Amino acid sequence: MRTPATVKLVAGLGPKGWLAVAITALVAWVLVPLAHLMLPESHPLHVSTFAITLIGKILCYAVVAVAMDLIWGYGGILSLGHGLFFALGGYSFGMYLMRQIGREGSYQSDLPDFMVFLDWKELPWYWTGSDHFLWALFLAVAVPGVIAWIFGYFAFRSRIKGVYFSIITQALTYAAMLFFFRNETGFGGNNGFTDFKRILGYSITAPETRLVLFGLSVALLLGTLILGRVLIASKFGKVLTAIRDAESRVMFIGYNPLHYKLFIWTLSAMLCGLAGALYVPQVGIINPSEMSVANSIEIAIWAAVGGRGTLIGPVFGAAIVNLSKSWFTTSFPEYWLFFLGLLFILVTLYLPQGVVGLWAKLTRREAKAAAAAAKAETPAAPAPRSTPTPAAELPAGAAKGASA
Amino acid sequence: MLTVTNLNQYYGGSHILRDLSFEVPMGKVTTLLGRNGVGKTTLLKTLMGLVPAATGSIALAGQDITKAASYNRVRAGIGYVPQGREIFPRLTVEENLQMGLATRPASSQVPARIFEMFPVLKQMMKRRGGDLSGGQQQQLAIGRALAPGPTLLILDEPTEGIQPSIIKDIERAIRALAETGEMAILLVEQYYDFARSLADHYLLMERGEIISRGTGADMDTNNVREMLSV
Amino acid sequence: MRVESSISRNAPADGQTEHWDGEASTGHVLKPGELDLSHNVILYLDDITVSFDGFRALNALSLQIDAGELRCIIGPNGAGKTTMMDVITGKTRPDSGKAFFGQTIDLTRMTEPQIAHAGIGRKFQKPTIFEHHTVFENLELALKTDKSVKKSLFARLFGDDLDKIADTLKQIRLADQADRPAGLLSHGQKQWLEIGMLLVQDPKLLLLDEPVAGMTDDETERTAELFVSLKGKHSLMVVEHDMAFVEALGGKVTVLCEGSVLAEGDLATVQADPRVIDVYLGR
Amino acid sequence: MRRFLLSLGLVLGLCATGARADLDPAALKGLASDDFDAKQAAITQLAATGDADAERVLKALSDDALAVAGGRVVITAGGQVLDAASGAAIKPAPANLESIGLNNALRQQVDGALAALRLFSADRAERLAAAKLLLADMGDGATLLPILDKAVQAETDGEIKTILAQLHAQARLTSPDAAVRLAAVQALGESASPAVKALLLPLIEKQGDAYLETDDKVRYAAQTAIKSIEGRLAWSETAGQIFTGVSLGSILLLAALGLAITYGVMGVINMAHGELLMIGAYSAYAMQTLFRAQFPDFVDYYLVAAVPVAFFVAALVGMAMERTVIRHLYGRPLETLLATWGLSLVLIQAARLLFGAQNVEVANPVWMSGGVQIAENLALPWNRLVIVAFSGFVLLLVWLMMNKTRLGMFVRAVTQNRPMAGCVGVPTARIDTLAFGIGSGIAGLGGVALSQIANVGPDMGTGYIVDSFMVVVLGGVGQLAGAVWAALGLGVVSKFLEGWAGAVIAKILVLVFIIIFIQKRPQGLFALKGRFVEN
Amino acid sequence: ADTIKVGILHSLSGTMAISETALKETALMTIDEINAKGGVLGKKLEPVVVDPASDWPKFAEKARQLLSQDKVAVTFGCWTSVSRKSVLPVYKELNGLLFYPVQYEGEELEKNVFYTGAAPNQQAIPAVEYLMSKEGGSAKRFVLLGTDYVYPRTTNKILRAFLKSKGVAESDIMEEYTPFGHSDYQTIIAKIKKFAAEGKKTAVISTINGDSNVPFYKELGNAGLKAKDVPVVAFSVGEEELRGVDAKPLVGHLAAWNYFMSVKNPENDKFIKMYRDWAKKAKLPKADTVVTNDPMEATYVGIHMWAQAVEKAKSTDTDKVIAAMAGQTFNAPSGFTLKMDETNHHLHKPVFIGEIKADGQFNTVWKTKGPIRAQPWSPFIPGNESKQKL
Ligand SMILES: Nc1ncnc2c1ncn2[C@@H]1O[C@H](COP(=O)(O)OP(=O)(O)OP(=O)(O)O)[C@@H](O)[C@H]1O
Ligand SMILES: Nc1ncnc2c1ncn2[C@@H]1O[C@H](COP(=O)(O)OP(=O)(O)OP(=O)(O)O)[C@@H](O)[C@H]1O
Ligand SMILES: NC(N)=O
Ligand SMILES: [Mg+2]
Ligand SMILES: [Mg+2]
Repeated sequence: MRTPATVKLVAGLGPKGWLAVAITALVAWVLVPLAHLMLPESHPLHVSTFAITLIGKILCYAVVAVAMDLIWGYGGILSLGHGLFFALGGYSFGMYLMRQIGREGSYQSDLPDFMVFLDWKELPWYWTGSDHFLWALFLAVAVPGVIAWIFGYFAFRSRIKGVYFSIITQALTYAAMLFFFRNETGFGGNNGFTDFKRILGYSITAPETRLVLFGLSVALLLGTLILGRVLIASKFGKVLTAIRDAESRVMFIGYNPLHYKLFIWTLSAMLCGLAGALYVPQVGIINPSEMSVANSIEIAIWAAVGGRGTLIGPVFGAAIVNLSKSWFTTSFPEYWLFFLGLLFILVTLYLPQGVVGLWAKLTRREAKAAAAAAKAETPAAPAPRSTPTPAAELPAGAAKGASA
Repeated sequence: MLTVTNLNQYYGGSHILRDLSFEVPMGKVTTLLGRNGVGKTTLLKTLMGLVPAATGSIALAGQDITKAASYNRVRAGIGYVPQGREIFPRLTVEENLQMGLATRPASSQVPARIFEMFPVLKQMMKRRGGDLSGGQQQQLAIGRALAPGPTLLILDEPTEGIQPSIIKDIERAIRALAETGEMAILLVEQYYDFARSLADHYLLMERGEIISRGTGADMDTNNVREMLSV
Repeated sequence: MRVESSISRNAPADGQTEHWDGEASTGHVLKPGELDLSHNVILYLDDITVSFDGFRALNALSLQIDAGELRCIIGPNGAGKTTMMDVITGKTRPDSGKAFFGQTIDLTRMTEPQIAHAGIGRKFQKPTIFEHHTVFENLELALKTDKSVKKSLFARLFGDDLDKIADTLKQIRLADQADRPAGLLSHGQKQWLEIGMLLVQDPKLLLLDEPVAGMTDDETERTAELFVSLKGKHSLMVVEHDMAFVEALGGKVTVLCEGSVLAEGDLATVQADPRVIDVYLGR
Repeated sequence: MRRFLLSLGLVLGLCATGARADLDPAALKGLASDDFDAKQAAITQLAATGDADAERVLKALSDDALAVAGGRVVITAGGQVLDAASGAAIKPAPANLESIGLNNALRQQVDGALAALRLFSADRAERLAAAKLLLADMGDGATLLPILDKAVQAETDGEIKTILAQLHAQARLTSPDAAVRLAAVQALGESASPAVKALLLPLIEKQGDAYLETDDKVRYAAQTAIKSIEGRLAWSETAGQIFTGVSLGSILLLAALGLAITYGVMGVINMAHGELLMIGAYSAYAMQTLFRAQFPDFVDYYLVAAVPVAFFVAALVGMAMERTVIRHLYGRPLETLLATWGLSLVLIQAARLLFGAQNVEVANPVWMSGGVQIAENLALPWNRLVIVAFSGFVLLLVWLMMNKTRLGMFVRAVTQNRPMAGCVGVPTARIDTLAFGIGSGIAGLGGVALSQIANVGPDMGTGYIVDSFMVVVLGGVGQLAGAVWAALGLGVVSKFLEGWAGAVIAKILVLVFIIIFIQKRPQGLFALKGRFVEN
Repeated sequence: ADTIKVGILHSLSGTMAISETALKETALMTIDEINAKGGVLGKKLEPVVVDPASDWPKFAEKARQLLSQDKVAVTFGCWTSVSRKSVLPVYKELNGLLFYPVQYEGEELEKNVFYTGAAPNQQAIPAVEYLMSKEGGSAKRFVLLGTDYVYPRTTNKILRAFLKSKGVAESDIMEEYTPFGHSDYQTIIAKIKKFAAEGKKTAVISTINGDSNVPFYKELGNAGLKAKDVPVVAFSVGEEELRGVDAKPLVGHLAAWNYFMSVKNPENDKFIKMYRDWAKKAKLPKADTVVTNDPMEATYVGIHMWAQAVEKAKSTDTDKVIAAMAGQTFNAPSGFTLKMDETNHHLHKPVFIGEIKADGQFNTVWKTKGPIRAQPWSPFIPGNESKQKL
């Protein structure tokens, strides 16, 4: 019973986990392509382009949600800036896609249309190398990573916590959005990048390209989940949750929370960047509204709806929220905000552990044998509480959702 | 004054209080002893309504309060000194004491005897409760509970962190309060000598059950000290 | 003057202290050999003053603790005992005065984790443990190891460590609770767990703020035994109001009052001191 | 050219004392023409007659009361229709009135003409208004000079005379006589008006290599005059900048004060705060609608009624939110963020269904329109002044409530340690509801203020939520004084930066500034100090 | 199928709902009108309403859904340029048909899109010409004031070039942008005041978007800047926007559009009445005060023209309808017969300039003699000369 903290990958995931990974991979990489390409449109099992792009998009969101959960659910740090990292990844890769348009834009120029139109004579320095796929991919990880690192370094060093951290990440995102809105910034103003044509020379609308992008999204999500699992099972994960629960205590036993937070924060941002890079070619547009405050809040909501402090929860959360949004906006265009709003309210009220918590509850009920242990895991609020400042309450609040 | 009958309490799956029945008589000090984790604090929280009783009943002066909200129990005359002080950290000492008078009319004053008992509170009226030292906070917590003049005073390890001279003061004060005959006192204590010297009655708890009870004088003969140390 | 220069070499200058980066300076400050106990003094407080809005919680306090010593600190509520520990652990910066760990390490210039790393462990007046981790994990986290991110990613527990944790669990009598979340322990159990966390950390100097508060007499005795057994290998500074406990510990006793030392000596002497009786023990 | 004709006409008209000319029907017809030039000519011609009939027609034109009915130009006045030429009522009132419109250019012409005519009015107020109007926009001075000569002499009132003197000086600036120009420039040097500066500027301008003003003395005098005017302007400009900052700050404060209670004190990360502002603003709208329908005479006081109504409506909504949702989330602050975000979506959509997706119209009451003229180039708008005062009032209210009442103490106690507050006898549930209600009510008051300067629409709240949190956090959570300083600071800094770098960059810089500032003071401006903060 | 599906892609929630909901209603009303007359090709039109929620990627998602799942024959939708840019690739990929009803910045011409709103030369340029005319007050200095996004930026770029061509000096042009949702115009108004005080007659050309207009005009009024001193001409302020404003401080300020609700002609009377009836029937909030505006008219015209083109092509096939659209005409509520250009997918439209009245309506002070042809590629942008058709 004495399972030491270990990074053994295989053990970390367990046989069930690996089975799930294998099945997902099989579905995504074999069955979906077959159903999309081989079956006629009229066939009931045909997977439409619409479905593939929609699911592909949601997969990218799911990666972001998991990344958010790593920092929030496990680290107790609520970032309202993940939309920024996502968008930065998207923009980095979008630059490449813009360059791939070549001379097929409206103005038949080597420069992207918006630059021609603004009388730019040459690419600004930060577009250097944007025609190289690998460089773009590198940027998609590096730009969010570096920005997150710098921001995180100063913020964590100053011990900015809780709501303060959330609010300044919000400020950061908001500032970035305004900055990207400007035409002079060199990223297409509020229209951003769109009208992509090719990726690595392949038409972006070709079914094969879409399938590859879809497959990559699945791969990224699986990779993120496995990485997350490994991290959380390691001692690092325990230190992280310990920081979430009692940071000063962690300091007194000799850990420097700065490095732990910074590591997970930067990693989380880089994962968002990758997700953004995959998202852009699939939806065909990237613009500053991805950095809006509401978007970042929504990312947090995906994690919460799914279940914080679990890895699979955010995946469900992202899927449930986005699919229901897609469905509601078609079926009840006038009322969908009510449904969505109520969904958020009800989940927080009745499913503090998210849908995964609900599921766990249900299965637990079935397996009554484990009842005692299971109940012990959800302690009643320790009675007289004395954490006065809301700031101090934040990690405690986050902790409630955690059942690592 | 307080009558507890067949009280049961659970935390999740574990049975913390098992069929407790006892009384706390008026004008007497009843001490509750027991090792760490036997459920003393849980019992007091149940009495205060901080955790709901699973089964059983609690009555104060003949009135059933099993389902009453905490603040109604306080209105009914209970004063509570919790384990861990639980003062309001960002209120001043003065405001903390006024909070003790929450059930009294707005114009009520903090009784002078509280400052006699704990002079440090008078000196630190304007300091915020959270800035006080541990022992000072404990004194504040006791003062706060005494301020409205409760008929049942519940104290959870009140001597924790308090300097010896003040413990002696507290001891004298509790004695005096009981002797007025207008207050029943339920004292949870680990400090045997203190408990012994105050107890009119004692209750000894072990894993959620009362395994021994009697008058204070019986404590030594009943080997309470030994039972506490097993 | 030579001392001065060695201070600045060993303790990073202010600017660097701000952004302590564990690995780099750990190697520097914390190599076991670096704690200079050449004068057999592990802690040296000199003329420390701390005030809060004009109120002097510590008033020109000077104190010295020898290596391997078990020192008891007593004193009235509000005398400044906890504040003194805050100063030693870097939580509160003194307005003036010096605090040295060994001969060379200037505590007033270090951050909390640096100080912890240097070998000072602390138990708070109110137990703080990781409530969502199991008892075992609490100890595991506290274990004396390399605490860098890199190591934590690939860390494994080996036989020695497991033994050490198992021993400690027995010592603190929580062996049967090892897999329960620590948040579910009773107050007394949490106290024990916190002591256990300190022990596995293996600090040079232990600061214990009212460690037996809320313990039964029996447990108090055991705690005393434990501390006495640690004496020599570690230095301990214990704050308590329980005279029986202080007596059981048997070390030198310092009485603090109004932020400075009122009396010092063995317990009997101190207890006989009328000033101590006046302000602290009562008649 | 237009001015020239107009003024010439006036002069002629004024000079033809006693000789009462009938209104020319052709000129009246011209007014009804679709052709701009014809209309203009007609106005000029009417003005030239310079008599009361002409004035009546011009006034009607300016008031949009002139119309054509079956080829005849008429004046509509309070249900009556008068013949424009004679001023006699036409009975029966003709149908199919077609209103004669003006555009800006013509309106200016008409106003100028009317003002010139009214310089000789018997009514002091009318003369003063006319003089002021001409001062603001005199047009070509040279042609106005003869009239001004006369008017200055005729005028007895000191204040009007001062203005006329300035006008007179302005008019003489274009005099061919250098000495006259010099005197005029020197007289104008005393002014603090940007308009005067604009008049002087051409005197120091170059055309090609040569100066427009040939006389050196005049030019130097102009130079000095401009300098001294600029000096005076600079002062009021700075004052204006500070006022705009304070005004923005007071709005930020009003938007944030409610949040300072619900979030700052109670710890509820209330993302629906913006919607409470929205509810307050819609309450103002509802009161306006009610007053318009029921008490049209008191319509200007709808705002006074809106203040308590908004407070109570927002408080009720807040209390309902607390009872149904937030109550279950104490101690889980980040969950409140999610649930209240959901609430905000519901509230926005509800407003959209109830009032429509479009903004609704909320008018400033008359007493809040316009402004006080502090200096020539500094007018402080009444609505902003009122809002600054109002924010002070609300602030005082909140402060008293939190610090001087037992309720405030209970609220603070409950939020610091809810179970223990129950254990000293505080009905915590009721206090929570009440406190949240008060916080929401305060937000409602903020909404009333916002309705006076910004949009009232379903999403209006979303625009304030970020700023509100910035204010509360920057000030230090739970610190009222901090919120005040943060709001004012942000206001002034924003406005200062905006003047210097433009609104977009200013906004970015302010956000960056906040980020950096919080690094330095992680707990905000007014950080809570003390040992309990860490634990 | 026995119906023809028609997509309606307007935001009903989020920031753009304020403008776009009315277009959805107009589209539904027009479809109702056409159905009442027997539909198109003998089939009823079936509207498919979706809500892209002011979320640009969602526009693309919904567009794809409309085209590939619902198989709509045509879509009427979008308001912001970015939403149009977002759906464009989808329409191109799936060869769909989109009618875009809002005035925009031009610099675009797509086979799959018909633009029924104004190009810059059908709105901005005439407005500035008017301001410079004697009648418009002979403005000599210009403040180009906008919200910081592509439509204002582009429009102002074109206007700058235009003003330059008219001999206006750089120093007589001031350009200012505010972020979206900006609500504090004190500083900018002070700047305008200062700028206006420094010389000749000044006019403000406002491309301020949506919500920011109210605070802008309120501030303008309170700062004492009157329309006759410094007129403001706006390109994004119409009847619908004015409904949410106390119009008193705005009186005399200008707007340029291709349609005003106040124009008097039988087509317009019919249009207004139809919409009022529709509002009552659909129980729209405050149905008794609904107004019509330019994008609504453009929507109305677009749907009718599409229906005519389908009848002409005898098919809803995209390519056939595109071919049939060329040269379609329609008697529009603006009082003119509008024609779809043979080559550039834009309407020939008349231009009206109106002064705002206290009741929120416009008093037309100037209008073109007839419809003018759109120049989606502005000649004032270098390199555009050759590109005036698809
Ligand atoms: N919130 C909780 N959830 C689950 N179990 C709890 C909780 N609080 C306490 N317990 C458990 O209940 C038991 C009784 O705890 P309680 O605090 O009542 O003990 P106690 O007798 O007061 O001990 P001490 O003397 O140490 O204060 C302990 O075993 C503890 O682990
Ligand atoms: N942040 C602060 N602000 C104001 N006063 C403070 C602050 N911190 C400590 N004090 C005061 O300093 C004095 C010393 O407190 P300290 O906690 O060190 O006492 P102590 O000796 O540990 O007492 P105890 O035995 O009761 O734990 C007390 O009077 C306390 O009220
Ligand atoms: N196209 C516009 N007006 O955004
Ligand atoms: Mg206890
Ligand atoms: Mg202490």
